[in-house]
Amino acid sequence: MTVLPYLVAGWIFLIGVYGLVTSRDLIHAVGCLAVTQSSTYVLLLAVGYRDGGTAPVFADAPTDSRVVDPVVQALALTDIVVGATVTALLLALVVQLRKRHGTVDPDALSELKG
Amino acid sequence: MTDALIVVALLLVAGAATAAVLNRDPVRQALVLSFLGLALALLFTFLQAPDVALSQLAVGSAVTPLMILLTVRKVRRRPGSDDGADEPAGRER
Amino acid sequence: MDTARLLPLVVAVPLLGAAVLVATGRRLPRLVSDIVGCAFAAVTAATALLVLFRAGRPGPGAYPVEWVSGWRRVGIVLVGDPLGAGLAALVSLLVVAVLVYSWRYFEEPPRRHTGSFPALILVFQAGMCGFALTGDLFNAFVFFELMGVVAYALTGFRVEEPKPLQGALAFGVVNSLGGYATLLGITLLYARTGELGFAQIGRRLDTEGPDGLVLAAFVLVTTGLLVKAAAVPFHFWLPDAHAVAPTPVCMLLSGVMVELGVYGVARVYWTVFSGPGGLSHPDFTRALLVLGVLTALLGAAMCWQQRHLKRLLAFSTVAHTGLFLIGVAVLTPEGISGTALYVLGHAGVKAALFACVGVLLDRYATVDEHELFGRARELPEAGALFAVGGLALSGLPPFGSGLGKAVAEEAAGHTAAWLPALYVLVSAVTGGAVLRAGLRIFAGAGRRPRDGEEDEPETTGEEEPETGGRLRRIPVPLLAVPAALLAASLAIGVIPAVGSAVGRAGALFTDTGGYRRTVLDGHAAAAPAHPPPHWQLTGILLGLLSAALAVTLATLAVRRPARTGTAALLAPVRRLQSGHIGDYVAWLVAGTALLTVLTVPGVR
Amino acid sequence: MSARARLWVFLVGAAGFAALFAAACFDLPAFGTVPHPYGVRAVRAALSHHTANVIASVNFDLRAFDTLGEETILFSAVLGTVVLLRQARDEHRTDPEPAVVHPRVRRFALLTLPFALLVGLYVIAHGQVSPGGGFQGGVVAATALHLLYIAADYRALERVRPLALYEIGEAAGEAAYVITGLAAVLAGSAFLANVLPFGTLATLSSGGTVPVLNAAVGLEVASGVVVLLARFLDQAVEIEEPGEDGGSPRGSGDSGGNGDDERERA
Repeated sequence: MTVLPYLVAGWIFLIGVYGLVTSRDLIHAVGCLAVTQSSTYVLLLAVGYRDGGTAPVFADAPTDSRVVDPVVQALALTDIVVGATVTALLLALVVQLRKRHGTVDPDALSELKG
Repeated sequence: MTDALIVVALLLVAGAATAAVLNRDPVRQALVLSFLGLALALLFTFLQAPDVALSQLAVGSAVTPLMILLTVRKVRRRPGSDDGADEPAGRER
Repeated sequence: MDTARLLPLVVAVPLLGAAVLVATGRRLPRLVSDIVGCAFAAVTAATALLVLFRAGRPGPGAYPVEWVSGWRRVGIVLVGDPLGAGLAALVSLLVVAVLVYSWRYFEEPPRRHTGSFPALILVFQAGMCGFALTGDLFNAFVFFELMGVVAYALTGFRVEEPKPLQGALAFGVVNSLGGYATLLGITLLYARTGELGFAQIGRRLDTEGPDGLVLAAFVLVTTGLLVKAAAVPFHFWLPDAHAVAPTPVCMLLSGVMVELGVYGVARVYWTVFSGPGGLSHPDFTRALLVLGVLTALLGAAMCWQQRHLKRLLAFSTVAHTGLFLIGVAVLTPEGISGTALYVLGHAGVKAALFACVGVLLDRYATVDEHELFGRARELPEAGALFAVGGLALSGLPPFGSGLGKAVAEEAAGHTAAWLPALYVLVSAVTGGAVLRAGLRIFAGAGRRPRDGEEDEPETTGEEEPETGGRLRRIPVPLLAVPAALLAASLAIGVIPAVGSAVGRAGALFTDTGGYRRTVLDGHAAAAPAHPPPHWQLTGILLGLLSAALAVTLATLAVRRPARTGTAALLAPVRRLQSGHIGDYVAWLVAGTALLTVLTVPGVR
Repeated sequence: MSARARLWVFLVGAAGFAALFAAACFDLPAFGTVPHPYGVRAVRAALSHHTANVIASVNFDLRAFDTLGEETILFSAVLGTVVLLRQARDEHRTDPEPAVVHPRVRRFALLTLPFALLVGLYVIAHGQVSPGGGFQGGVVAATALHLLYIAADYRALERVRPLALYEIGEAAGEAAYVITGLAAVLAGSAFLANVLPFGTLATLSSGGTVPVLNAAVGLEVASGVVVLLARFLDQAVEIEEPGEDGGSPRGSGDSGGNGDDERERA
């Protein structure tokens, strides 16, 4: 348990990259990139967790209660927005690429070589 | 107790991520990604991060898969043939 | 107003401009949206210059430090040290030049999207300025991603063509992946230190010894920055993207964005990892030197092989990035100031060369060296600019690129005696490739190159013109902008004040303790005294040598166009540039492992 | 490279990465025991500004500059997507066929729509006191609008969705964020400083500028996501490629031929 969350983050990163390397479909590749990114959320929040801490919201909790780290949560929020927008932009590129190349197979893209 | 829940959620996330990569068909991948989003949201709830869980639920399990599905629909639409959007899954092997 | 207060405005003003353009862009006529875009970019440039002049006044004195939102030590800090502020000013001035250049570009802007192009350029400007000024690691990541997102969109701007889309996609995937690696590294540093500011992380790290965690954090953070800097083996995306982006965008990508990656590596190392708890100096030098030398050699070799002019220039950017990395790797103030001068001079020259290629593209609908053979004899002005650019690229004194090269190669020579030879070789080959193309295209010199002898895959230069139709008359901005850029590059080399200001910037940049004290304690950082970089006899002679070599190479190549020997030798290297996203990603991961192997003796 | 060579390059790299990352993991403090000096300072700072949700305080007060960057990323990605998915010169639009919707589905969607919209607005408004905020609420509201697509059909959605207005809304959200920051400068403080009165902890008006920035982000995100999804829907439903009307059908496994290009250039 002491290192499991960190190792899971590393695994997600590597498996996502594996998908990118072996992908035969650009849409699938963009999905794999999204998977890769989820490793960063897991690592961020795992680092921010404190044993016995509660969510850092003091709406009805006493102001001296033990809370988990709010900073990493804010960072993870930013990260999620970045991920969604990058996915959107890359998918838009894939849509147009399909029109101009007639394929979404990375092996068949042959305009840029050498 | 919390620790056990966190471990379960972690394994769920790792499994869903692996499945999302190994499903080579984008339509099925989108569905698995949606599930991955749910699993992540669950994990974040256990990690006391309701804000992040809410975002992940909205983005990871709804908007991103939706965009992927729309892209697939556009990409697979074919002229003069009716197999367009409903083309059988799994052609990308 | 207090100088420090101006720092966030350098980011905020262009963003406001972009929002205004998007909100009104549907209704505004083309001319008005261009003027609005230029105005916001110019105000930003003026602000950045004001910060630079106030921060760059000689004598002892702190540089401006601003805690955004007013939260000392809890918020995000922006630091206007001369080097960061100088880069922000360079970015802003180049953006103004690019907006003026694209005045008549995109003759037929996308329907109902007149404001989009200047708006994206303004956001790009904000992202690059923010990255140059920030003193916070996560904030740097945010601006890294912002630069990236805008750059992908700008690269794929011409959706009617297949090549830009493929280039933009490779760019997007590889850069995002690099960004995520950086974020993992940032998280590891946060787990160790519980801080996000460069200065705070650095101080905390130094309270403990280096270990595997610090090494991993260094490798991961640097991976993303090296992807941006296009160091071998992270460089594959660059030629694909820079060769296909619209010309004005190429000017920015090659002129400043890639260099910001190098800046990021240097900034993060000096402020975070250079203390006893980070990565030792010899380890950093070894790792970056190896990558820099590989990058410079590979870039130069590939540059010489190209016939697609934009791709040729893109590979020359790779080669020069290698030289910049070497200048950073030697870890001396002279190395930093030499490289900074080199970046300044190179930005002007490279942007001017891309601008000249843009003229060719819009007049002849091709940027292929072979197809254009002799056709541009009717454009003597563009030819002259192109030739001057080629000579400046090869380091001819007294251009700024020549001065930067001279200072940087001397600094590198103190680390390894053979490095100056590498500087000369790489400048000569890249400059020679440009001159060769110029001789063929603008003078029709030598024999017409023949096609079809090789069966190697190759990117030829057929492109659609970017101005709607082929140009009959060349509009004034298309030639005035490159001329001004080359003049600016010359000015950097001949005005001694620039040299001394950059010398002071380099000294402050490498003063880790001073940086941390200025940011966290508000103490004035006294500038350590160093002789300012200036022209020396060896530098002038080596500059003349590489320019002469470049001319010789170009003349020889034009006389005997048959490419033998070297072409066959380099064929495997060329095949690596396959255009396949999976390949590029695999190389990225392998590069991370390579970087680990190069730095791993750092763990004690 | 061949697929096999690529896999080998990856595997060698992945081995190195795995070793590096594992070494780092075992040097990390055990899960749940990481020290958080910055986190502690952030909690103190948030409470001093009467913001109950510390994450909202970090996002919109302490590190509001990050959020400005984040919103700009969204802003430029939407702008980029609009530009990339624009109707190219050689494409045309077709009106989609009105779809037949099962009445029960329609009733369900129409009932859920106002509820979902309300939830979105609620989440935006309560960002400073409870989990949620401009971003989450914005996404929920934008997605809710698309229930109409399920409920009726694409044309009904288009009627309630004047895209130009949403594009302006997005830019207005971005501008509002920057202007709030600049207003603080005019008031003599730092950019994006929290210059408004802080109010009482855990009430809707608490937190000074936090709710203002929250609302700006909510406006931008909701409009931005609507525009984003609209562009994808447009492509999927309406825009016809040049070869798509009566052109020769291509095989679905079509790998590599650039017949498209030739047609488009012609």
